[in-house]
Amino acid sequence: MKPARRISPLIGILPLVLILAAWQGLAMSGRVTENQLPSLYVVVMRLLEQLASPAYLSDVGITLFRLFVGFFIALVLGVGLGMAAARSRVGAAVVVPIVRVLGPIPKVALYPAFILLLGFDHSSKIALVVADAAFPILLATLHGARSVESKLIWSALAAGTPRSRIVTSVVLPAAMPSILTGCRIGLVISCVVVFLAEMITSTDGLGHQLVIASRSFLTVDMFVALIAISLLGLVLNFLLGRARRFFLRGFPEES
Amino acid sequence: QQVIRVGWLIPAEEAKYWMMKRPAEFPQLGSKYKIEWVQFQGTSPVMQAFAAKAVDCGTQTPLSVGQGLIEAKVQTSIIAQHVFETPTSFSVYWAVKDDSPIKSVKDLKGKRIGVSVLGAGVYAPLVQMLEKNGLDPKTDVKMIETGFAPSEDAIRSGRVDAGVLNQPFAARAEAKGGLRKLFSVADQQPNFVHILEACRKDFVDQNPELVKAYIRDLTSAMGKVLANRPETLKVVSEVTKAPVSVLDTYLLKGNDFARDPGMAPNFPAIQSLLDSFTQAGLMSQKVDVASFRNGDIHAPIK
Amino acid sequence: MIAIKHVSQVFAVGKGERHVALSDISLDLRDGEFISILGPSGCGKSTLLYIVGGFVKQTSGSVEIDGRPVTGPGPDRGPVFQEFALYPWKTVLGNVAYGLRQQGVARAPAEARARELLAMVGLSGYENFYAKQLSGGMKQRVAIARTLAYNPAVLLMDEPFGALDAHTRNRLQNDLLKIWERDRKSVLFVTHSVEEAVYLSDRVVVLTKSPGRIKEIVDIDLPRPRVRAELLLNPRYQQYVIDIEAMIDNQPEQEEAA
Amino acid sequence: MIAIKHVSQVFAVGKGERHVALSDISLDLRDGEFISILGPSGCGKSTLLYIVGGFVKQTSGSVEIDGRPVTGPGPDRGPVFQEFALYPWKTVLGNVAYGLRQQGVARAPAEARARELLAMVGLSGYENFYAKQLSGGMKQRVAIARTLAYNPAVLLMDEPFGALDAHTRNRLQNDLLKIWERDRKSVLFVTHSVEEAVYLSDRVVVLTKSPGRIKEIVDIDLPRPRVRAELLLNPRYQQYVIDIEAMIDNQPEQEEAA
Amino acid sequence: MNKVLRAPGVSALLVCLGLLVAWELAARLYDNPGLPTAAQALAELPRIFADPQATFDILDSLRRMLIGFALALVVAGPIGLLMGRSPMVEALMNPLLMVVYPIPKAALMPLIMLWLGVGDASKILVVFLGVSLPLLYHSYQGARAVEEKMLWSAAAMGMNGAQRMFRIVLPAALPEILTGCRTGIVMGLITMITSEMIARQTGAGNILFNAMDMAQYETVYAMIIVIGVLGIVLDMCFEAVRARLTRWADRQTDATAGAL
Ligand SMILES: Nc1ncnc2c1ncn2[C@@H]1O[C@H](COP(=O)(O)OP(=O)(O)OP(=O)(O)O)[C@@H](O)[C@H]1O
Ligand SMILES: Nc1ncnc2c1ncn2[C@@H]1O[C@H](COP(=O)(O)OP(=O)(O)OP(=O)(O)O)[C@@H](O)[C@H]1O
Ligand SMILES: [Mg+2]
Ligand SMILES: [Mg+2]
Repeated sequence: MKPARRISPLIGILPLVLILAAWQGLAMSGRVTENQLPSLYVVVMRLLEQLASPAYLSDVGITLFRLFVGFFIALVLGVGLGMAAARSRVGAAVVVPIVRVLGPIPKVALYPAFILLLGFDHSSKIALVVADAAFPILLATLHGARSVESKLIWSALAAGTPRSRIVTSVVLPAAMPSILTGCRIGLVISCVVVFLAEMITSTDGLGHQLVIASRSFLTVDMFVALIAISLLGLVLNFLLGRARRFFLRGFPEES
Repeated sequence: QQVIRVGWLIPAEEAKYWMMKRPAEFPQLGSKYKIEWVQFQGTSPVMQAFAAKAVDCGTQTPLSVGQGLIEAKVQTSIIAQHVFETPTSFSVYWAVKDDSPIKSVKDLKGKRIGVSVLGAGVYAPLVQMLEKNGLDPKTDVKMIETGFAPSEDAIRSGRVDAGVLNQPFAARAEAKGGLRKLFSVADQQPNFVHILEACRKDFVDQNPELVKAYIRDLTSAMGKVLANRPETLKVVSEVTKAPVSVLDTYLLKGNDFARDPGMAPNFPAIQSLLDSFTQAGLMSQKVDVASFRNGDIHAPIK
Repeated sequence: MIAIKHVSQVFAVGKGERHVALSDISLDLRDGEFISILGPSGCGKSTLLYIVGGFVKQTSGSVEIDGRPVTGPGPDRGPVFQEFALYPWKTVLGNVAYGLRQQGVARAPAEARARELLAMVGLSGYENFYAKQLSGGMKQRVAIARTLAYNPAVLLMDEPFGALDAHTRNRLQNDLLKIWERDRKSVLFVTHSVEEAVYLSDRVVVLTKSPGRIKEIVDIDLPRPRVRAELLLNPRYQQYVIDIEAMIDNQPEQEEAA
Repeated sequence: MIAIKHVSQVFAVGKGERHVALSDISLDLRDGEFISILGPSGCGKSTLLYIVGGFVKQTSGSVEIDGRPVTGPGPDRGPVFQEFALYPWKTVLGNVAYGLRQQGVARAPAEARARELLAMVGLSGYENFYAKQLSGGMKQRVAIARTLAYNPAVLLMDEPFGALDAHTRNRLQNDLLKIWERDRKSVLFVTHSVEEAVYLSDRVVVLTKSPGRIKEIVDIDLPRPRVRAELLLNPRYQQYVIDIEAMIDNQPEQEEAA
Repeated sequence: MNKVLRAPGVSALLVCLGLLVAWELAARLYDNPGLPTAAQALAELPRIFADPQATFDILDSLRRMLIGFALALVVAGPIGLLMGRSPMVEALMNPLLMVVYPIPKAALMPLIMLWLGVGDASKILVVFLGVSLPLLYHSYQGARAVEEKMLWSAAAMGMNGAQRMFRIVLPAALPEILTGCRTGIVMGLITMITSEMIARQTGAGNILFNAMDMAQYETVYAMIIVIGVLGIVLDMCFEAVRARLTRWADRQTDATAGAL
């Protein structure tokens, strides 16, 4: 009944291999030109070549920097505001309507304003990442914090935990499963958005490499950039899985 | 009834805007053939759409047809020319603030220069202008992508030391004052061709009559653009949603790009541009303009 | 002293319907007193405990501690919930040490005390288990240890020995009595076992079927310290058990929800 | 017949550590037999029930029903869990009618039967309550009604009356016996009350402290149908209770977790 | 006073007003054509809607978004639930999703155009990808957290795996799934706009991006207001549905817990 949770995570490689095979098959099938879908081999060789070049690596570094700074700020904001909204009336009265109003606004459309206010550099791109990634984290936190079993909070209050510390000491850990789900979504959104921002006004970063390649129809370089971001996604997924297992080790769903 | 899928852009394709908004003026359009309009953001997506055979004709620039041929192996035929520069017309230029210490191109050393898009067409004359003045475009200056629209503000707020101005933003900036022209594209590359109309070569080969009909209407549309400025202002305003009062400051005036009533592609000028792109490193090899010329299937066709 | 004055609790159920859980309860819990609450399932015992704990606000009436109205929970009143409510992200040891840590005790002494209490409830060796790895009775014992650990002046215990086997239950009853006698705590103790109530309490409060009202308050006049073996042979004890069982049985068979 | 053969259960706790919950349990539950399982808290009673139910796979040994090994749960074995596990999105009525609806019974008859069972467990009038609006004992009664509703041949009951007051408990014990006698079900019944075990069962199985082993199996040779009032005066009954209590008490005081 | 504040929409309205005032002040202080004042942007609204094409464009965008959303609900929801309950599916899908999702769809446009053209299909796909992200992960988390014994008791009633998925996992995970939907609405609006960035025939993006190209910032911000209002309205509709569907859930927003 309870399926053995001992399934090697390695089988996750299978669909990836299938996709790569489909790619290669398609590239060789003649249905697409080499330019629309270059062969896997060419892309991989080019990727290795690029990864050896310090200039390319510095672009990767810049993108990573923006990604992490943006995500981290979004995390702090999202969890902080989410907790405030879930745990205090004033917080709810202020945060919930603001979130309802600001949340659905497409932030990309605000990017020109960010540029005007913050310039072309890191800060406007980071701001866009924050604006997009904070929202899912906030909603997940709100949901998680609101569904904390009230007796957990009661126990803590009765143990003399000051109200000010209830949030960090009970609500936060109890809402952790939901928060981590929000983080996963926020992280993916951060990846997409940092790229998007770098593509819109591009001076550096992986997104810039992508745009340059795409504008001059260097499909191989385009795919190199796309694969780089995919690999980034894989690495982040692995780290997140680790974090999850650590934070949720006591929760029944993580057995 | 045959259909052409046409990619279009804003802001400077008045002939196409006429065809979109005043189709009744073009008897063949709608009776002999139909147009499916698809708007794009930039000419390289149009080229990618060519590659994917998602559109048949559309807006191009000399640079993107060249790159498309070399890198994407997409063969295109240039059928018409929308706007370009002449010695008397507007020319895209780089401006600095009035009180800027930058007096000449040489003073740009170590400065931040705004460009619309890195590697765009007007990037080539900039690079060549810098090189001519002994500056290495890679190391001596820092190029920043600003796009055309936010460029004026980037200059005024000091985020770039010199920025690029195009219409209609140049007219607006000039009206406001405070900026000074440093050099223009024409100073380096006279007779710059900005916007072309091109079709996939295979499409032209298969549907020569259809394309000819399209060219015929384009040509007649350009006639109307030039003949009836008040109506053109209205048409452009309907498409771009820019108020007529704003358009009135430059559109089809002395400070606008040049337009040819016959929309004839200036193949020699395009060739010279292609050469300069190759020289500036924007294109990886030399390209002969003849590869974009499909017999006599190009404007003007009356 | 805790004074419960005319407390009633009404819940809204669905649209506009109301369900009376407690009706006009008045009761004093004197300092150092051990009161048990008995009553049929669903009569409002847990609700009463929540109100005294300050977790739930009563619909009407008031609860005062030494003359001051209860406005919320505090470390003077330690609850043991019917549902245990252990922290899933903490180990058994972490759960038990939690209260002390919150009150500023350093880790080492807090954990030492937690180990002591775990030994008392028979869970030495399970310090590093998580709640999901415990049996029902083990969770309950951890919950008891967690509350006892920070030594509240008043204990609010909701069927704390309900999931335990007779043997463990007896041992914990005795341990609770020892702690109570030593520290002179006040205890409000919900149970379904009449023997347990009589064995432990100074007074036994019997509630009626839902909506809960006080049906009777019985003073248990038995000598202290009480020794189970002696008590079982004491006819007064047996009489109390029989009397109280009769009170509970003597209720209308089936009542509809309000 | 259900044959439990040399069943052991080992849990992995933390990195590499192992915790033995059940060790070499062999037991036959004959058709129509009522077996109670007694044992100290944490000895593996729930785990044994989960294994028989097919919810958890034993580490070694086997469970067979009429000669076929158990591979998973089925509607022939109806569990009542210690934690109730009501469906929070369904009302009380919806919870109880669910099993029948699931087996293709139309809404009206399913709900009629559900109402019958709710009346039996004393919850008429609470049909439209959600689980969060019920007291602990009420939830437990809904859980019992839910399982009885679809009439499984074997009942696996984990302290089903643990959260009930004595009065309700007695009533439900009698109702259970009536159902059992009428439908000749087999019952595997976990309890902490020796009296309850003796009152209800054909055989009582006493497990040792963790890791749970079978300490003793006692045949309860008392006449059926059993009437509580008579039984209480029956010296054989009292002797059984005393004997079994002694067996349980006679266990080492404190044992470490493996 | 408190009652008035609690009426649906009132607090949101107040916040809107507050934001508009803050924007107005900021724009005046900053005084830059790239950042028009709130009043200027609002004044642009009637001008936009004077053209019936604008309403048509916006409705067309909305239509694509709703289709994308519905598809995501039908596809990503079940996959997420399966991932939450089956370690096999989980192990299979997890790396795949983490590879696919971070890829910016704008960059994939050439390939998408190749298969789906420049019409509705490719835009719906982009919206679908955006919306399915939160739906999938929230369903995943919700399914994972279903109390095991509820599934056990369902299995004992004779439900097979598929039935348990539908009748137990789905309702139990519903509150979490609905949180995903709420994020999904936001993602839907964002991707609805970005999907129209590169190639478009009709849509709200027409107005927005054209205005941006022409530096008509009043129009740009007026469109942002329009889309924001759309979002708020959708969110409110959704909230009403949510409240109906999860009446049973243990919410702490009632009076007793609110005091804490
Ligand atoms: N998932 C698990 N991981 C590790 N150990 C477990 C797990 N589940 C149960 N155990 C252990 O197995 C033993 C038996 O547990 P079980 O729940 O069967 O006890 P029980 O006899 O039902 O006790 P109680 O009467 O208290 O309910 C306990 O020592 C418990 O710690
Ligand atoms: N949130 C709620 N909404 C509606 N009714 C509720 C709520 N909580 C409790 N009740 C009702 O209040 C009554 C008393 O519940 P309570 O939990 O206090 O009973 P109890 O005496 O502790 O019962 P048990 O012995 O079964 O635990 C019950 O009838 C229950 O249905
Ligand atoms: Mg209770
Ligand atoms: Mg158990």
